[in-house]
Amino acid sequence: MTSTESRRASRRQVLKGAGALAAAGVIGAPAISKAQTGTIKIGVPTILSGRVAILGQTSVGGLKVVFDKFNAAGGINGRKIEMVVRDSKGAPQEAAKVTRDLINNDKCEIILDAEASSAAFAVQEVIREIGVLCLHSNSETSSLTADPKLHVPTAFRTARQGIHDAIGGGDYAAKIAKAKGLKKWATCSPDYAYGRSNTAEFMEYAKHFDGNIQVVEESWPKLFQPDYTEVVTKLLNAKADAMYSALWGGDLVAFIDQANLYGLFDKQASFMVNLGDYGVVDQVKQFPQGVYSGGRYNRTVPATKENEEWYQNYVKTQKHKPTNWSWENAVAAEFVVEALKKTNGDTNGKKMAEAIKGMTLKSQFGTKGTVTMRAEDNTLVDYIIGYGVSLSKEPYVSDFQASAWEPIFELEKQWKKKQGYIS
Amino acid sequence: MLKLENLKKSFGGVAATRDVTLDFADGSLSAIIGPNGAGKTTLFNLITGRFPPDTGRILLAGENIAGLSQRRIVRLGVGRAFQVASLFPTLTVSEALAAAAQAHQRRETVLRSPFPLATTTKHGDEIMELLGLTRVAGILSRNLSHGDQKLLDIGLALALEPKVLLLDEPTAGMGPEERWRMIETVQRLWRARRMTLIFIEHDMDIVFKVAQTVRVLSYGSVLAEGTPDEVRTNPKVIEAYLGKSAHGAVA
Amino acid sequence: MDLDALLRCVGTTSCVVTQLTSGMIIGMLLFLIASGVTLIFGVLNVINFAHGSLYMIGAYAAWTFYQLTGSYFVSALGAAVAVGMLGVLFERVLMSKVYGSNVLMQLLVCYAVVLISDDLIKIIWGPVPLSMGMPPEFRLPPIRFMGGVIPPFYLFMILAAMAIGLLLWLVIVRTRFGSVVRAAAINGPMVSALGIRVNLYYAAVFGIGSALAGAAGALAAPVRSLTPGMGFSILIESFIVTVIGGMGSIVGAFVASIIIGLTRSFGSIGFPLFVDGVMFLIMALVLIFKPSGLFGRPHR
Amino acid sequence: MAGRWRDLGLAALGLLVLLLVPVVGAPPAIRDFIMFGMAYGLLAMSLNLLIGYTGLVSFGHAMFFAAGAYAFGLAMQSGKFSIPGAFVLAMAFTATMALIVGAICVRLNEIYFAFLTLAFQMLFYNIILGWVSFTGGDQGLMGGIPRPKFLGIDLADRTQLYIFCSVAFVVCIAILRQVVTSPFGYTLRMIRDNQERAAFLGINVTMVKLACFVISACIAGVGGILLTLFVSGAYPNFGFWTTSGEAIFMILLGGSNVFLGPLVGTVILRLLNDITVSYTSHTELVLGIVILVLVLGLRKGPLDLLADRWENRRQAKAQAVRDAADKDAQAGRDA
Repeated sequence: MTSTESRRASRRQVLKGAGALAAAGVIGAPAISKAQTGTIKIGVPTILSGRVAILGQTSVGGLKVVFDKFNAAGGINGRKIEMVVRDSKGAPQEAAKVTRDLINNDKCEIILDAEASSAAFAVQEVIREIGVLCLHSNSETSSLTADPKLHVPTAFRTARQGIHDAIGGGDYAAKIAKAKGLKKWATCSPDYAYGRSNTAEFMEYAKHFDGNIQVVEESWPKLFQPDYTEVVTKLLNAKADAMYSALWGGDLVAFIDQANLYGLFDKQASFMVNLGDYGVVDQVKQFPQGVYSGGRYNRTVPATKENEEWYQNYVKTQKHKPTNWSWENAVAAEFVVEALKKTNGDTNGKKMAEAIKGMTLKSQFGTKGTVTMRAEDNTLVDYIIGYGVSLSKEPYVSDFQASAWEPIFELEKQWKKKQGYIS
Repeated sequence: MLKLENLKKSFGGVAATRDVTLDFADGSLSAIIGPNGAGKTTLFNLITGRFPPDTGRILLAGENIAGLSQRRIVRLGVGRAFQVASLFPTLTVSEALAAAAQAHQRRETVLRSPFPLATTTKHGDEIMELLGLTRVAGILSRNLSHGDQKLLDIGLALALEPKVLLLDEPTAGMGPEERWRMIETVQRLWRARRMTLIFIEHDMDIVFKVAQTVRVLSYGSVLAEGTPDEVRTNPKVIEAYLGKSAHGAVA
Repeated sequence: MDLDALLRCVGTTSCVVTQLTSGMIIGMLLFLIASGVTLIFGVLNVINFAHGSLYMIGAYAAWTFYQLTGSYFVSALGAAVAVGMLGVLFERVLMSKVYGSNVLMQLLVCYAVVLISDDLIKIIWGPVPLSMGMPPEFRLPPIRFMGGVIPPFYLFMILAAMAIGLLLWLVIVRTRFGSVVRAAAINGPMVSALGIRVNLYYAAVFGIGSALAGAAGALAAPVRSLTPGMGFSILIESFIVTVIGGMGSIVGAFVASIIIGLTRSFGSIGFPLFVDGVMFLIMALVLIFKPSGLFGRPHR
Repeated sequence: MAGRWRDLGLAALGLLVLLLVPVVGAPPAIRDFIMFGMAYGLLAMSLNLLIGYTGLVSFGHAMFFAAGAYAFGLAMQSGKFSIPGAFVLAMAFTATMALIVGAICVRLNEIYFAFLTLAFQMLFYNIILGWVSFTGGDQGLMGGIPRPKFLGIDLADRTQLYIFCSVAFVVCIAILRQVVTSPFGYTLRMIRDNQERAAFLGINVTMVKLACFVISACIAGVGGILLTLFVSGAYPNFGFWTTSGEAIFMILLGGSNVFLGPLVGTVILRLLNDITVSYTSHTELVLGIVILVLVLGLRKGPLDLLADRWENRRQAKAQAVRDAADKDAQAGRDA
């Protein structure tokens, strides 16, 4: 008797609770946003759950550092910036929905899209329709900004772009290949759009700079594949002189750990564009020799006082080490702040876009101490990219060589022509 | 109406039906008896096409139906009720009968009109009337009493307007009084529908009182057949039953 | 498609040896996980969709124990025991509450557990992928055998998985515990009517199945990166294995694991882009032609 | 017949309410919520035709969701079709696919059916991922779905799109209602309850299951089209097994034995999702706990609980009628 009584009571409570929650969801949210007028709301759709939650965490960290400073300095015209971060779980349709909600329901005036590739394309479509300012801070897929069919006037990219990496990396790889006689190459990259295009482009430019290079083996493990043994043994059988890999994050750590067991790295030189990140390079326990890694984020690149200070400040305030995503988002946030200053706090998408288009920003992440938002295709240039030799301990990289941008611009133009993006 | 010729069926080398030949006249009411494991239910399964016989013919109105699919055989007019009532637990009695009737009328895939169709309702109502199920029309099949479940099971078979109706122990699991009521109902529907009705039964009193002819199966073959009186006095039958649990059964 | 490459590989012993062992490594870890799934299904008639999470927790537990003790063997054992106990808890507190209900309700409970454990892992260990690193005792150069290459740790991994599998099989086939479990698998209420407390056996079986997942996680920890959600990718593969081998059959899980392992290792050479497709194709074909699996008895 | 008119009336009323949403000036976020919910609602409702009404637990239903989405999206991006043309094409494609997959799957029972549908779904998913030149691989159909005007309707306008989706949604729900209340719908119930017996009543169980499979796939395909229009793209994870899983959860959270149960479940799950992402970054933890509380507290979908209560009351009445009749009969016999 009592047990049924109490169960019924608890059931009622549950139902009541659910009802209240539902009501809060529908009615409460706009009420909250009204209470907080006066702040400039910036919506951040990103990934906070699942395997790549680290992307969201370190992206938000990068944004926070900048906005906190901006707010501490009093904001603009008394208005401070408030970030509204939402988890899209990386699903494109959720990203689109979340972005629309951020704009329509939470009254966000600016979108900082910290999504990975395919979700960024979904966000792009929302921006096309609504026309607020959007900065894609994580998607490296070249076509997002390079393809004029995808162009959206108020959308920009502050992330590195695949084609830039490929040209710079190809140049670097060719130099090493010539010096060490690395002719036969193998590749090992994740089987999805980023991995495929990144690898194809890297090898294309490596061949461009050194005609002797040829690809003898390709392997395409699935994204988030737990075991790479069959890939490792396949690479072993290929007996190549060198290998290129666009694996990243935990996948890369697992691949290196597993390849180590077979002594794969003793047999070949390895070029891994995404090895340089904290969270990857400091996780690899048995460190292979002769590994060249692309520059992601490193406290010694550039080896300046500002960068070290930025790093220290980041770690102190965010309680974790910054990644490549952190600087990309920090740059995005800087652009927003600068643009707001220019428009005197007006967040209108068109006006903000006008301000950002072609803007050059003082930044420690730039090769010349500045980065520029290129006007012709709304993407970031002049940021530091390059390669170095990986180390197993701090600073994790030595002999870092930043790529020169002039040859990148030249070859990028040719590439665009070939893709039919420009005539 | 229904003729079985030299039916044989074995499962993994064990013969369940050995050379059974039987003839059921049109409109007859026959009982099949036999000790447990005599192959009575197997025989029903063969007739209804649940599995094909190894050899032999099953003639329904002169046409061989052996080896045809269960569904074809049903469509040709063989209906069946089960030892353990086989029902549709979440349908009410009237719904179940209407649904069975619509299957019989080949209207089971009609999408345009709402269920139940007027024609099938009438059909279902008649069956409920005949079997005394009208009083439970709105009850879900799973909530019926045991006896009503058995009746509904027969009702589902009747909805097919079968030429031959096979009832597998219609009185199984019932008390004495309920048994007689059940068997009266069976007799009534047999008279009303003028079909060939074959039932498996353990209660000898019932068998000898109701059936026109009785077939006795033992170890998969026909031990005896004839009128109740002939079978009752057949020494082979007595022996078969004495070997088992004759005392109560052939009293 | 590169069937020439496959033919060339099959033609050289070094390649065959290397790929065979690589297939065995993938297969044996899969077997440890799938045998837990199949055992639990066989006895409790429950599909444990949260099994991947137990594997993940096993890996994280091993990582932590390793940080604390510095001994790989202690941490592997500790992880298996810890996850086993967690499994018992999971069964008693949650799963046993939904035995009677709809299968889909069990699915929902498992889904909730997957979500919760993923987030808890993120809260406790952080979203950064962790790597345990190779324990020093296994930091040896790979063994060369008939021209092929076999890392010592993998040899240990294969043997350990096989030993655990054999032990499991012996327990099920040879002991009183095993015979009760087998009886319970066929007719739980009947066993319960004999005065045996079936519930305890159910909990034990769930615990053993979970411990297997935990052990698999611990064996994987030195070579696979630990991330929240790492149980996700392994789950589908272990279901493929379970279905191909036959739901409830441990021998079937063993054979199917090897089939999948070899498909992966040789497939990556012959048809690298369609390896996943081929695995699902095998599963589909088995289901079409022998739904109960290669070694399964038809489902009740 | 009365039931039919009542249903049509309710459908019209539902449509009216949906159409009133933009008129009364509801914020766009609510409209978005409804459109998203309608797309997933059709997925869940159509899946329940299989799970709830026919007893076929499919783990692979999202493949038809994706099939509709991709066929429609690709047709529109090709520039050769009008929206209605692409719609019809997408339906034809989804139906054909369902016919082939269904013909193989429906022969199997229970868990084997579930796993075979899962296998086909993953095959389809792998094809979408692998056929990059055609489907865009993991990037999906990017660059937006063009929406040329047709019959004066401009789906690029968010309000018109909302109206279009509402009408399509209500029509689909009406079709589903028609199916489950028709003789065919009762044949499905017979198969769910006791397929052996259904076969013994002369029903071609395999063909009926297949027909049901195709109908339900087509409705799921419409859901996929709605989602494609909403996000202006189609992505492989529309057809991933987690999407099928989500649809199953929607059914369970609402109730599988009540016609609109899955729709209620969709609203519950979407609300849960939207609320958790708005208020916490630990979405999984909160969602997981809420599901546990719901499942262990209620053991059934909320609507199923209500339906059970209602059914029990009705049964009690019916049993009272029987008991009275039996008493009379007994009295008759005694006398």
